[in-house]
Amino acid sequence: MYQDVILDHYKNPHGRGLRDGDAEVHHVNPTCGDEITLRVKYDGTTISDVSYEGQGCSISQASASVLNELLVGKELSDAQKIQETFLELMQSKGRLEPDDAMEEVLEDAVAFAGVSKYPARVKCALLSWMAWKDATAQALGGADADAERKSA
Amino acid sequence: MYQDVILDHYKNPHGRGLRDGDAEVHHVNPTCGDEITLRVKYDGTTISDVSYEGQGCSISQASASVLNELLVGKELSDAQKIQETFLELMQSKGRLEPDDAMEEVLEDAVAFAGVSKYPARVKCALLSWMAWKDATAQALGGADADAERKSA
Amino acid sequence: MTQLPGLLDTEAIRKDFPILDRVLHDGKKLVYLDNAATSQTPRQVIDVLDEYYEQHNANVHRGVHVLAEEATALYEGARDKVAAFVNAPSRDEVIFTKNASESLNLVANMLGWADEPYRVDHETEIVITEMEHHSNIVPWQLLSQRTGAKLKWFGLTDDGRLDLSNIDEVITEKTKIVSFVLVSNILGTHNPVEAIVRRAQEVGALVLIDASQAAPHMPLDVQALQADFVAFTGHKMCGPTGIGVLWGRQELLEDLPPFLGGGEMIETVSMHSSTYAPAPHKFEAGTPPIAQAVGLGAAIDYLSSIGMDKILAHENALTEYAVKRLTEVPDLRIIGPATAEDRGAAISFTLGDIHPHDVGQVLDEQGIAVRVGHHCARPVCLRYGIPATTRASFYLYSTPAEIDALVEGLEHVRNFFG
Amino acid sequence: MTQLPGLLDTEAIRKDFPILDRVLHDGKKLVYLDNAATSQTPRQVIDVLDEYYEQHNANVHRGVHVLAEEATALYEGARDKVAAFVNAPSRDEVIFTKNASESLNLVANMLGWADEPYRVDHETEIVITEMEHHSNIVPWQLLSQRTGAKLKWFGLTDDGRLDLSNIDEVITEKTKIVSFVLVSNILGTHNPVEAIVRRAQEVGALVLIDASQAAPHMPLDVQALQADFVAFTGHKMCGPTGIGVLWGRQELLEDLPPFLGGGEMIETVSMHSSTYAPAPHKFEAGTPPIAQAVGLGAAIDYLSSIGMDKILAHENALTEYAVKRLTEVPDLRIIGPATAEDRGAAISFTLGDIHPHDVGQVLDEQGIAVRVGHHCARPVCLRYGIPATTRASFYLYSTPAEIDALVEGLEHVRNFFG
Ligand SMILES: Cc1ncc(COP(=O)(O)O)c(C=O)c1O
Ligand SMILES: Cc1ncc(COP(=O)(O)O)c(C=O)c1O
Repeated sequence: MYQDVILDHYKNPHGRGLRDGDAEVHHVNPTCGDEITLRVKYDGTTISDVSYEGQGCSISQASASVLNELLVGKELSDAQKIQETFLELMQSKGRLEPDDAMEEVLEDAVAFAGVSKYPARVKCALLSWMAWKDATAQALGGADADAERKSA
Repeated sequence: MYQDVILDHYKNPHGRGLRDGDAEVHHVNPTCGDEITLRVKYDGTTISDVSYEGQGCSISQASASVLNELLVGKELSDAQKIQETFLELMQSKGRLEPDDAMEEVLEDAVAFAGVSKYPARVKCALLSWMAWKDATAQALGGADADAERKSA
Repeated sequence: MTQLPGLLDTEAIRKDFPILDRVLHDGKKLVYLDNAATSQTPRQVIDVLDEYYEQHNANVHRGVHVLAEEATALYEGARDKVAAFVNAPSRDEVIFTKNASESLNLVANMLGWADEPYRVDHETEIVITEMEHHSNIVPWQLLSQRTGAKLKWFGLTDDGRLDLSNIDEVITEKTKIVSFVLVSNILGTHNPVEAIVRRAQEVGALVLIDASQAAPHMPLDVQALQADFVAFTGHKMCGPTGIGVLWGRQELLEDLPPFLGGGEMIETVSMHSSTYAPAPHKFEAGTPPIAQAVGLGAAIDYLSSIGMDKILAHENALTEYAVKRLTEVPDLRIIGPATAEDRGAAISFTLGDIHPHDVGQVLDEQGIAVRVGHHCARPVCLRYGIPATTRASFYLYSTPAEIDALVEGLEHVRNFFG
Repeated sequence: MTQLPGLLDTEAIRKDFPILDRVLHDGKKLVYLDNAATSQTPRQVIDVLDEYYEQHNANVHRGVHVLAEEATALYEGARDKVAAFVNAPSRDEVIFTKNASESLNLVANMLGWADEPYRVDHETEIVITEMEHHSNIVPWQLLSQRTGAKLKWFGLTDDGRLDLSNIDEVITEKTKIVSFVLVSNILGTHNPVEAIVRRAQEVGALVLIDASQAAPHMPLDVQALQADFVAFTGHKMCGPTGIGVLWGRQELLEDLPPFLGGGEMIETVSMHSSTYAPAPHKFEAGTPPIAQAVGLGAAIDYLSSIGMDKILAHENALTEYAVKRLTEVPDLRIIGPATAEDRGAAISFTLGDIHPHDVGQVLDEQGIAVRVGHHCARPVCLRYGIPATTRASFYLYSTPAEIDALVEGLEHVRNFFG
């Protein structure tokens, strides 16, 4: 599961550190204690920054780095598509062989395909992505599908 | 386990019915619902009567009948010896082959030897004997070994 | 051999159950008619248990090693099987307990510690029935004593059915919970769910159904039942001992407080306070009965491969035959519905004045295993003025020949004590 | 091969454990070092489980047929074995539960519903320690929330031991119960029982000892401990999952109220009220984990045939060797006592900045099973300012060669993430 891409992101994380944002969330993975604090900044519906800080294993750290690399600069709708594709891959229990179309969407993130075989680690890989989804819902209010969560 | 002696006592119980007594107890076997109400009457330390009424299986009914036959007219100390011997036999898990000495003490009650192999039925056989012990303790007060129970 | 329509191929099925080959008392073949107490275990379940301990044993959740992942997949896979078996809308609604009794106590305790609108307290009422198993009586007596809530119940008719004539007085606006048995373990009665659920919903009371004697014997659909909670137990449905199930509606499981505290059921713990994992884990403190859940999953696979509808048809046919044959025995009085209609495959009876203990013992000498006593439903015995009953109960491997053996055995009992 | 004084004949012992032959990840032999989470199951226990289901399966108590009598004798025989194993004064002091967590919750609930002088209420205090397993924290937090009792605890010293310096302020006249772990599952610390028991007795507080990590590994004598309750769990001592034990002093079990209500735990039931059976049955509602108790009895036979003192000596030798070897690994920091003195065979550590999840995963790829995380003792991680640890834990079948494999594996981890 430890693809070079993952190790690279782990050792040299992209965009790490907390910067100015429209919303901040703190997510915890209770089964292993991984934590992330994540902020999103939007320019209209364009993601102008995703900044984060946290502690955790290589998978959760690398995943946050890949997220930053992939999403910053994207339109919300494109980012959502990436997030959903990543979620699909991670929930595939190792049964999904990423095709070209998926690789095009996920870029470096396809390296996590192998992680999906390890149920205990899937949550690590998803931690920052769930935090991003949540923060986006907060930043953009009712605009996001996850509006319920915000109102809770 | 159903020796003829037991069936005889079951069909023709000795001394059944409640008569005048010095103390009365009511005992229940919670695992099967057998019940007995038993009274003892003493003339000094001689047992002048053991009367009883109850519902239950052949084993518990026959055992009460045998008890009546064996104990009425006996001195307390002899009765206690019989009771203890019967208890020993019933707790033997079928491993005790009654010898002549035991037969002399227990008379008809040796017929219950086979019951001791059936843990679920041992309590049935002992129900009236435990009731008698309890009633005796109440009737004679501190005189009996089971004094603690009385004071409880 | 008696042939009845709807019977399963018991010759094949019986080969799956090693214990049915047992020979007792110098040559008497076991006739096992104590299935309402516990069912026997097929080779398929025993094998899965062996394989678990020989190949995959590990503590579940949180492990990153192969065994832990395998054990977790097996344990959670069993949850999927149970969810499918009872048609649960979500696998997260399936809580593993140690037996049905724990499941029932779990609900009683949830409600005792709940916030409004679920909280049971001195201003509220609890409703059960007179035909409940002790495990669905005592938890409510305890809750009633400890909260001051009033405990009410439906009585029984002379023919062993629930007396619902006063349903509007029994279930009122004060009722917080109605808990009742789907199929009685002593009377065999199959109770009318709809009427009770409708009235409970009218007054906003929750409904808990004790399906301990139903889940093993018929298709069970928690959505069709429209209950809020359903409890059952593994050892009566070809599973191992030590495993029970509580199904509960998701939003209730989210709202209600935990019962046992400990590992597995937490989200995060500090010395000062803790937060809890989402259901079902919130209600599964400590290392769960892992192998037993996996074994229950195997039992469900086994039962499903035969088909719950076919098992029901088999038992219906046997019950009809048994009622007919038993009615022919002189002095025999069935305690419970006297026909095979709306009843399960457990038949209680008395035999003249012969005490059930004696009936059971003499049957045992012939290799026939029945249960005698109050069957953990003493109020039913009180209701019908009897000290105890003898109960014969059937399952998918039972045969008409075994019913014939029972009837013959009873003749022998009558002669013996006659 | 490394030879240490006091080692068991592991070559022979390992043959009893089928799972130890497993080969993982294309050719890596299983090195199972996750024994503090759960132990493996010897053939002798699996065989007894099989035999139970194939020959004797029935519901216990009250049955008059052969199978019911056999099952009852086996189940109650297991109680005798447990009583002898912990030197209980009476077999009636041994309560079967589903796991240690239930045992601990059982005591908390008994005390919450007890009459004076045992009752825990808002004027009283509960004492635990900062190194408890969540299963000995959360039940007391719940009890404290629900009764208003104050929850207090002993802190930890830097070297992973209980800080008892303020014992007279922690345990006071208000203390009703002191509950603490005999051997910590995360730190490995073996705690000083006597000092705590003496102070508890001084103020009239009850003492509950969590022996989950002690019972499997050393001779246990509840009389010598002088505790009031002792809890442990079957799956960590070569037994099946789904079975736990609570030992309690007889007069306490007589005085304290029941917890779960239902079948088996009653004396007599009417709709209006019930009375309870004497202990231990009072605390065993419903069909118990019969096969699992019988399996635990077989595990006790197995352990006793080897000898608990010999198992302790074996583990002491291994622990000493492991501490020495691990200390040689660069950047490795033991969390807990840094020597083999007064400690059990569970060793937690961190490895530089490498997250334990990654340590565990890379070890797994080499076939080495360790546990990573907070080990259900998150307050310990908070105390030492670490997110989690990696934990290696040994048992009677563990070998010095497996410790060597672990050390080598850790070198590989360092290189991989270096
Ligand atoms: C010290 C300690 N206490 C309690 C427990 C809980 O045991 P169980 O999970 O079997 O309930 C464990 C094991 O997980 C433990 O290590
Ligand atoms: C109707 C009913 N409810 C509850 C129970 C309790 O099940 P368990 O003993 O497995 O907890 C039983 C079985 O004994 C039962 O027949």
